[in-house]
Amino acid sequence: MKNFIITFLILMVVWVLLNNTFQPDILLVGAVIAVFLSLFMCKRCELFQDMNFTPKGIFYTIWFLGVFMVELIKSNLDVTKRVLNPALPIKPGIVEVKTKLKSKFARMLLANSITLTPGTLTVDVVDDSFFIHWIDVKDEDIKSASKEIVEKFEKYLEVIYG
Amino acid sequence: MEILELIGAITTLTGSLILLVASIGLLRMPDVYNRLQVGTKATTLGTILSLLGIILIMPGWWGKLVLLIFFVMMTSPVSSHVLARASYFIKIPFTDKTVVDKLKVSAKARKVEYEKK
Amino acid sequence: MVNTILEVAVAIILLSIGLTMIRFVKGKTSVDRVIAFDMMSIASLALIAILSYVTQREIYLDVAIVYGLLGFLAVIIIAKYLEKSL
Amino acid sequence: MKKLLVLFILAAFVSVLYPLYSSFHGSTGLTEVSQFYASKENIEKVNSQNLVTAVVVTYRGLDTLGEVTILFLTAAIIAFFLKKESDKRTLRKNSEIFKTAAKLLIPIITMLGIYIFINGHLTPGGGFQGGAVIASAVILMFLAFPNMEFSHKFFESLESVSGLVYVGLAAFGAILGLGFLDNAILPLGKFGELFSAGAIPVIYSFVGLKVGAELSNILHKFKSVQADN
Repeated sequence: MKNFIITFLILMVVWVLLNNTFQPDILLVGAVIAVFLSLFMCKRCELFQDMNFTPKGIFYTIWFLGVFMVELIKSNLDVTKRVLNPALPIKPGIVEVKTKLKSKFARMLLANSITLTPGTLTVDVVDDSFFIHWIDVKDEDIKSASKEIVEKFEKYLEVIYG
Repeated sequence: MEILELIGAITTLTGSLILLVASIGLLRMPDVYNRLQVGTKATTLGTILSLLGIILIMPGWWGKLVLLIFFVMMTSPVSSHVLARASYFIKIPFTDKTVVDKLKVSAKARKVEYEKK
Repeated sequence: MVNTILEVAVAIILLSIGLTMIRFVKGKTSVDRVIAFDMMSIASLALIAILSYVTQREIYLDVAIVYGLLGFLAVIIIAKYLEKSL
Repeated sequence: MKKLLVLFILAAFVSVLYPLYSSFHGSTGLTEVSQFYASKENIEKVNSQNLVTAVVVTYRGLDTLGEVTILFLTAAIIAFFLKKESDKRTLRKNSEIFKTAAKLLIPIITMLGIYIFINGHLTPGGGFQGGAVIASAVILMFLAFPNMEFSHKFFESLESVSGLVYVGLAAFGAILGLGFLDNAILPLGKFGELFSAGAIPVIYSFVGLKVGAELSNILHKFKSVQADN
């Protein structure tokens, strides 16, 4: 039921964004289509099962977006610095990090955030270990690498997705 | 109104400069994985900034542009992750500067799983 | 004023697409070529958005969305083809 | 010797084709047919903002019918020649991240396809394009979940039903005495809104559904054939 409602809401938002209007007849058409689509697609999906719909969860979602944007800009400054430096200062390697997150959606968000933040790229995901290509390896140890890469996002995602 | 348009135009210009940095990085980086790093991050932010600039210039079009930004933010990391995973699987070599490869020594990851029908 | 800045931006994006093209031709491995293709298609999204402002036609944004979708699908398909598990 | 022969053949082609090229003058005015489509009273008769759609669906809707028939034949032929035997193939497991992203993206892409064919009379696009976008959502599904059972029975019936409704609507116009595929069987509405241009959005929706279902069936057939090799 929760999945159905969230899928419906997402589809309605997409419909409104595409049509860029709030006229009631268009909204009605969109609602009918969205109900059918979410019934058809969401028979047994569990994508949004663990989402917390509390004020705290919503607040943390917005905060997470803010942190993410800041990291994205930082990562681009980092990339620019490395690319334009004639010496090309890189020290790449693949490190292993651990995550506590169980929800699939949260893990996808975590992997995408890691890919878009300074110097890291998710190469593979096996159970609770993420294998990360790091452009400038500071620490090979699992614990300290996790602290460096994962924790800044994990603490928000943990609240939002339980 | 004028000021907003000017800010938008400058945002778009910044985005295009970041795209330029991305292409320079693509030329300079030594191996596939480093190129993917530069390619994903810089193109994503560059495109997002260009689209944000257009939103500021033409506020009436925000719907589709916001959808486009969401789409780029969702798909670009996923596609580069799939590419990186594929290129590790087919053993594309690392550059000599690489210091560590935990994926090789990890027993969990070495077992390649197949889908069976 | 705005249009001049946008023209400069378009020129810079075109330059970056040209530089990407060098990597596309040089390649070395096929994955390099795919990365270059991905970058070009994402950069063209920005280009289409600017074009739709310059010509004042909102409908080009639909084209941009569908183009982005096709680029994503193409990269995924080629990646799966390269690892021989299509 | 071989190169000379190629050059000679090319020269022959040029000498044949050049007169055609040199005698071609781009038409300066509208031809008789285009004048009919572009004339003011005919636009008002159809009341659709996108003139091209009005021409394609109302005046030249027969072409779309032909295309849909061709597509159906293609699907039938592929199904006939490429029969499914048994599945004996190993696939590498997809990354979990990609699967989750696909789950999120598939409904959104389908919504985009539906938006494209419903708004066919206002924006570029229309039934075929929207159907192709829906089929690309199906491609994404096949890529992410190769083992998911695909209810091609459902898609086949969807395709037949929407094809039937398309032809039925077209014939309905003829029964009312307005002409085959006339869009005036539904109220024309206000120019430039979603509910305008009579039956064009409805017809386009069914064309879109039909094309999407048809392409999905083709993809399904390809997938099951590929599994054999």
